[in-house]
Amino acid sequence: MVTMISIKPLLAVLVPLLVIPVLVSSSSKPNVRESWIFVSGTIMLILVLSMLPVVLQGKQLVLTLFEIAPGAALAFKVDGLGMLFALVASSLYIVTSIYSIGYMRGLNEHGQTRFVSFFALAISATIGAAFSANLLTLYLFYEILSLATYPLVAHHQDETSKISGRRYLTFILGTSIGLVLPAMIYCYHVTGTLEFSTAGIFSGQLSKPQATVLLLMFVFGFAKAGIMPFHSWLPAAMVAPTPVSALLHAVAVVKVGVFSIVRVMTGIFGVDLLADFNLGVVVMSIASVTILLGSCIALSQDELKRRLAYSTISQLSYIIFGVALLSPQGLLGGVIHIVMHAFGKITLFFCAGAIYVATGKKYISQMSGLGKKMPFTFTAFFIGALGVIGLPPAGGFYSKWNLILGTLEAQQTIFMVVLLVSSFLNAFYFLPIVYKAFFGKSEEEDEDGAPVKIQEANLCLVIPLLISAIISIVLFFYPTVFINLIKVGLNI
Amino acid sequence: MHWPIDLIVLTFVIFTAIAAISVKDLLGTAILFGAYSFLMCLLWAVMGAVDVAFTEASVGAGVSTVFFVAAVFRTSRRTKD
Amino acid sequence: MDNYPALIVIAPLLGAFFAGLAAWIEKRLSYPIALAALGLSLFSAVNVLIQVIATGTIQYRMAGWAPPMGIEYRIDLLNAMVLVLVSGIAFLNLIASYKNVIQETSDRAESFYVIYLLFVVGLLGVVATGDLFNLYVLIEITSLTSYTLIALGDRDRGPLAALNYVFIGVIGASFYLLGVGYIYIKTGSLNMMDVANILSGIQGSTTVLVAFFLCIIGIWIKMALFPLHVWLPNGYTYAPVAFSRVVAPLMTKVMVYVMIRLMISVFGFDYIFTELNLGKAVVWMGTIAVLAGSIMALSQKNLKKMLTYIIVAEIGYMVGGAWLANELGMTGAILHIVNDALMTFALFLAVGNIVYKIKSVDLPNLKGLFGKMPWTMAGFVLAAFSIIGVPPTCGFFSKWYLVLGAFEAGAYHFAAALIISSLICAVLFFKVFEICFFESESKGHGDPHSTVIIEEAPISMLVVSGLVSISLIVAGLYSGTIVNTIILPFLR
Amino acid sequence: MADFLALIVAKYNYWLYIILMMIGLYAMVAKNNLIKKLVGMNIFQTAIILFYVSIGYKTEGTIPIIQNAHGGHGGHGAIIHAADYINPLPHVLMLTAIVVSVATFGVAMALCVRIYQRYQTLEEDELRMRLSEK
Amino acid sequence: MKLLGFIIVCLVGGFLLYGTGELPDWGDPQSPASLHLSNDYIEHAVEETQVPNLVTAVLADYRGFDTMFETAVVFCAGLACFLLLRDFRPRKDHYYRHVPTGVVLHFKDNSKRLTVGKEFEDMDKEWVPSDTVIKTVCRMLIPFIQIYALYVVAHGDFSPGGGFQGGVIFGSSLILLAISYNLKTLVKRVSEKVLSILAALGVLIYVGIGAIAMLMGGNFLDYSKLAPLIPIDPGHIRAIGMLGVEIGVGITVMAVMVIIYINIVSEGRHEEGL
Repeated sequence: MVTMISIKPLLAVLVPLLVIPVLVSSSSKPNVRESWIFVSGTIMLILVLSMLPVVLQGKQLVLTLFEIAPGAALAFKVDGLGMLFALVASSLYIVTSIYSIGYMRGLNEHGQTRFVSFFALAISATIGAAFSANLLTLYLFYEILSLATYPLVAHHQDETSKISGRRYLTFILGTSIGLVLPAMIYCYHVTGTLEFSTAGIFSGQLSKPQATVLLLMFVFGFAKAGIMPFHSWLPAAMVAPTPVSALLHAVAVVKVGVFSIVRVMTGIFGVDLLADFNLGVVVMSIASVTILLGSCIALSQDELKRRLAYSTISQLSYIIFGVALLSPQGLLGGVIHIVMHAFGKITLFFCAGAIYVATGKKYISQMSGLGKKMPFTFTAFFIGALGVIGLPPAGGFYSKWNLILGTLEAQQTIFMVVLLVSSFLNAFYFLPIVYKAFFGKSEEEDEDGAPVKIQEANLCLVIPLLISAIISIVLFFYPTVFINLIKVGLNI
Repeated sequence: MHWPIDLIVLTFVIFTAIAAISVKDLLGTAILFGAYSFLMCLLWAVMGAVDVAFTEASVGAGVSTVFFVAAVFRTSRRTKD
Repeated sequence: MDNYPALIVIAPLLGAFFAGLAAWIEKRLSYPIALAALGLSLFSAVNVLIQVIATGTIQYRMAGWAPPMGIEYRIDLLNAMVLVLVSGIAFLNLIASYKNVIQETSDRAESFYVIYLLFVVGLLGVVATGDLFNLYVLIEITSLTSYTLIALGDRDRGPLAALNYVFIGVIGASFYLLGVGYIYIKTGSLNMMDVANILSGIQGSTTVLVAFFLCIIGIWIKMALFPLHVWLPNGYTYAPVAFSRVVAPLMTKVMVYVMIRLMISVFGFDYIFTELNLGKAVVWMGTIAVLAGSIMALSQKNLKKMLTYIIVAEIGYMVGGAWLANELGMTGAILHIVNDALMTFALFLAVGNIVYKIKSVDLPNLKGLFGKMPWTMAGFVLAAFSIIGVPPTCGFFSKWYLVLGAFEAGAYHFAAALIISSLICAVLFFKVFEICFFESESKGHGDPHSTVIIEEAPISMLVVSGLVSISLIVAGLYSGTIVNTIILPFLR
Repeated sequence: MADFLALIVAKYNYWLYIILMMIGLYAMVAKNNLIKKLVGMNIFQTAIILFYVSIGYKTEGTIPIIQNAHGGHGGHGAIIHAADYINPLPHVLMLTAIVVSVATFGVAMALCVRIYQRYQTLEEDELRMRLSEK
Repeated sequence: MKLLGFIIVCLVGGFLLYGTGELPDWGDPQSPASLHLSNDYIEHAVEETQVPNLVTAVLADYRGFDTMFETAVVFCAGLACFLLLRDFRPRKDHYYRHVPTGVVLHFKDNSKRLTVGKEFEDMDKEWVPSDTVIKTVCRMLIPFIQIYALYVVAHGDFSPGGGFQGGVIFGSSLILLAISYNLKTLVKRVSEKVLSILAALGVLIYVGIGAIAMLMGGNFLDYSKLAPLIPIDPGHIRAIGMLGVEIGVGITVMAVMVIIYINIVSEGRHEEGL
C-alpha cells in the first residue's frame, strides 16, 4: 500500500472550521454569510475531489499531527472508504446549504448565524471522522460531532427541543463515553496501537468471549448508527429544523456512526478475525432485528419526518448487515448503501421540509392530493422512495442487489429472507404516500369552502431536492467511482 | 536524673489541661490555660530547652492568655460545656 | 544567574511587603508591585524549568550550607513543572481579578494583594523545598492566608467556614508535623534525600510505619480526600471569587504534589507498595472519592459549590492514579495535576466573570447566560468538556493514562469509577448548559432579529479566560510532549 | 520490677504526650463551644511540641549553649563533646512551631470575635440552628 | 458526636501508643536523633558561626530560611486580624466625665463633642480602669520591661532568647500600657500606621538582608557575603548578620502582637477596650 504525506485532508477539515469566525462576524449581513458558506463548501469539495484520483490509484494520503502516545496519534489517512464517505458528505453539504437558506428564511427562524456556524462545525467533524487514520482520531471527531449537533437539535429552545436534546445527548454521549471509550482504551492496553489496518490490530491476544464483548461494546457504543435499542434518539432529534434532519440525521451523523462501526469491524478487528470467531452472524442478527423492527415501526408513524427517521434506522442496519456478511459482495453492497441511501434519504427529507414550508403540513394523513399542487416535490419524493426501497431506476437497487448476492455467497438464506421482507415493508410505507399524493383527492378546504391555494415551495427548496433526486438516478447508471473506491479501500 | 520532677510536673500539666477544657466559665478557662502553658514551659526548662521554655513563657503564658481574655471580654463568658 | 530557584519564592515575598508598605504612600501602587513580583517569579520559574530540562536536577543551598545541615531547594523536572504551573496561574489570576477584588473587598484591596502574594509564596515554597520541616512551615503559611481570605468572603458564612477550616487544617498540619517528628527520631535528619537514604535501611520499624501514616493522613486532610473533605466545599464556596479562583485549582493540586513527593522521594515505592502493600486499599479510597464527589456535586444548587464537589472527585482521580503502583497510573496522576489545575482555573474564571456581572452563582439566576455572556460561556463550555473528558481537551488525555494504568494494575473498579464520573459530570454540566441555553427571558423563536443584549465581563477577564481555555486544548494536543519530555524522564 | 520501672522512666513522657494530645483532640472534636475547641487546639499543638522537646533531651546533657565560648572565640582549643549538650535542632523547630501556633491562635480568636458579632453566640449547636433557620 | 469524638481520639491514641514501642528511650544520648545531625551542629556551629547559643545559631543561620517564613507567618497573622476585624466607622455615643464634680455626661449621637481638657475627660463605655496604684506601678515598670526586651533581642547570641522572645516582651509591655491606662493612650502613643509599617518593615529587614547577600554574589541569606559591607570584625560577620535578622524578627513580632491585641479587644474600632 503506497502512502504519501499530504496536508490536503487537514485543509479539508480546517476550511469549514476557519470560516466560522467569518460567519459569526458577518451575522448582521445574511447574504454575505450565505455566500461564505458556499465558498467554504466549494473549496472543501474541490479539496476532496483533488484527492480522488490519487486514492483511486490505490495510494493513501497520510498526515500525522500530534503523537499523544506511541501508537495513538492524532493522524489523518485518506483511503477508499474515507474518500467515499467524504465525497458524499461534502457534495451534499453544498446542496443542503442551498436548501437551508430557503428553509430558514422561508420559516424565518431565529439564531440563523448560530445555526450555520454549528452546521459548519458539524460538517468539518464529519470530514475529520472520514479521514481519521486511527480509532483515537475517529473517536475525537465522533465526540466533536455529537456535541456540535446538540445546539442544532435543540435549535428551537423550547420545551420539546429541550427534552429531545436531552435524550439525544443521553444516548449519544452516554454510549460513546460509557462503551466506546473503555473498549478503545482496552484495545490500546492489549495491542499498544489503534491504527486501522485491513488485517486488524489483534494478533491472537483476544479470546472469543473477549472479542465478542469488545465488538458488541463498539457496535452498541457508536449509537449514532441507531442500532436498537440505542435508536430512540433519532426520532427525537427530528424536532430539529429539516436541513439538520436531512444532512445530519440522514447523512452525516448517522453515517458517521455506521462508518465507525465499519471501520472498527474492518480496520480494528479485521474480517479474518471476525470470520474465525464467527462473529459476523452475531452482528448480522442484531442488525436484522433492527431492520425489521425499524420498518414495522415506520409503518405505524403518521408524522412524515418520524416515518423517515424509522426508515433511516432500518436502512442503516442494512449497511452493518452487509459488512457483517464478511463476504466481498456483502461488503460491497453494505458500504455502497452508504452512498445510495444518503442520496435517497436526503431527497425524501428535502421533500418533507419543502412540504412543511409550503403547506405547514407534517402528517401523512393530510397530504393526499398534494401531488397535483406540488408535482416536482412529489416526483422527487417518488424517486427517493424508490432509492430507499431499492428498485430501479434508483441507485438503491444496486446496493440491495449486492446485499442479496452477498447473503447467497455466504449461504445465509434466512437473512436473505429478512432483506426481502424489509424491502416489501419499505415499499409499503413509502409508496402509499406518493399514491395518495397524486391520485387521492384533497379534502383540504378552509372555512368558506374554497380550496386553499397551495403551490410549490420557493426555488431554494425545490432545486436541491431535484438535484439530489437526479443524482440518485444517475448513481444507478454510473456507480463505478464508488465501487472502485470500495474495492481499493477494502482491497476486495 | 531529675525525671521525678519531670513526672510530677507532667501530671500537673495533664490536670490543668483537663480542667481547662471542662470549666464552665471561659474566663476561668483562660486563666487555667495560662497556668497550663506556664507548667508546660517549666517542663521544657527542666528538659533543658531553655529557648523554647522562654518562648512559651512569653507567648503561651503571656500574650496568648491576654488575647484569650480580650476575646472573652468581647464575646461572652458563659458556655454550656 | 544561578539564584533563580530562590528568586521564584523570594520575589513574591519581597513584593508582598513592598506592596504593604507602598499602600501607606499611595494605595494604587500595591497592585502593580504585586503584578511585577509575580511576573518575576513566573519568569524565573520558566527559566528554572528550561534549565532543569537541559541539565537535570538543580540544588540550591539556602544560606550556603550543605544539605543535611542547611535547607536546600531540590528542583527536578516534577516540581519545576508544578512551579511554572503555580506561578503562571497565580499571575494570570492576579491580572483577571483586578476588578473582582475592587468589587468584593472595596477598601481593603491592597491588604488583599499582600495576603494573596503570601499565599502564593507558600504554595511555591511547598513545591520547591527539599526539607521536610520547611514544608510544614510553608503549608502553615498557605493555610493561614487561606483562613483569612476565606473569612473575607461571604459576610455570613465566610467566618464560620474559615474557622471550621482552621480546626481541620490545624489537625492536618499537626499530624504532618508529628509524622516528621517520628521520622526525625528515627533518622535524625530532615532533608528529604538524606531521610530517604536512611529510611531505606530501617524499613521494618513500626515507628516509620506510624510516621508514614501520620504524614500521609495529614496531607490527605489538607488535600480533602473524600472522607476528610468536609472543610473544602464551604470554604471554597464562601471565599471571595478572586481567591477561590486561585485556591481551587492550586491548593489541592499542590497537596497532591506533596503526596507524590513523599511517596517517591522520601518513603519510596518499594516501601509503600511492597513492604506495606497499601496500593489496593488506597485505590479503593480513590474510587470511592471519585464516585462520592461526583454524586454529591449532582445535588448542588449553587454553581460554585457544585464545582468544589467536582474538585473532590478530581482529587480521587489523582490519588487513585498515584497509588496504582505502575508507571502509567503515576503518569496519569502527574499529568492530571497540570490538566486539572488548568480546567478548574478556567471554570472558576468563568464563575468569576459571572459573579462580576450577575452577582450570583445560584443556578436559577443563570438563565439565558449564553446570550448575555457568550465569550465567558464559551470558555466555560470548553472547560466543562475538559472535565467531562472530551477530546481534544486535556482532560481526556490524563483520563486516558489513568484508565490505561487502571487496566494494567487490574483495578477495573477504578476505571469504571472514572468512566461513571465523567458520565455524571456530563449530566451535571449539561444541566447547567440547559439552564443557560433554554429558559432565556428573550424567547427568540419566530423573530430572526431578536438581539439579546450582550453584557460581557471586562476585557481583562475575558482575555485571561480565553487564553486559559485555549491552553486547555493546546495542553491536550501536546500532552504527548509533556509526558515524554517531563514526566517519563522524571519517573525513570 | 526494676526493669519495668526503667521502662516507665524510659517511655513515660511519650505516653503522657499522647494523653495530652488525646485531650486536645477530644476537645477539638467533641466540645461545643468554639473557644473551648481553640483551647483544645492549643493543647494539641503543645503536646506535639512536648514530643519534640523530649526527642532532643539527653540525660547528662546540659543546655545547648557552649560554655567556654567566651566572646565567641569558642571552638578554638576547647574541644566540644556532643554528648554534653542537648540536641538543639528540635528546639529550633519548636520555636517555629510555637510561633505558628500563636499566629493561628490569634487569627482564630479574631474569627471568633467576628462570628460573635454576627451571631451573638459561640455555641456550635446554636450556630447551626441560626444557619438552618436562615 | 461526643462518643464519635471519643472513639476517634482513642483510635489515634492507640495508634500512637503502638508507635512508641520502638522509640529510643527518653534522653538516650545514643538515639539516632541525637547522633546524625545534632552532633555536627554542636561540634561545628561555634567555629562556623561564632555564636555560642546553638539554638540561635541553628535558628538564624543554618535554618534561617525557616525562621524567615515563621516571621512571615506572624506578619500574616497581624494582617489577618486587621483585615478581619478593622472597622473604620466611628462609634455612636460618647461618655465624658466632668473632672471637678465627677458627673458623667452621655452624648447619644456624634453631632456634638466636648473638648477634652482640664475639666472634661472622655471615658470608656464598657471598661473604666481608673486605679492610681496600677497606673503608677505600670508607668514605673514599663520602661524596664522594654529595656529588658531590648536586652533579650541583643543578647540572643549568647544567652537564651532572641528576636522573637524580645519582640513578644516589648509588645506585651505596650499591651500592659493599654490595660493599665486605656486603649486610647496606647493608640495615641503608637498609631496604627506606625505599627503596620513596623510589622512589614521587620520582615523586610530579614528578607532584605538575605537579598543583599544574594546581590553580593552569595546564596540567599548567606551572611558571610555581607563582610564587604560591614568593615568591623569580619570574623563575626555571621553573628552580626544574625543580630540583624533577630532585630527584624523582634520588630515584626512586637508590632503584630500589639495589632492583634488592639483589634481583638476593641473589635477593630481602636477606640476602647480593656
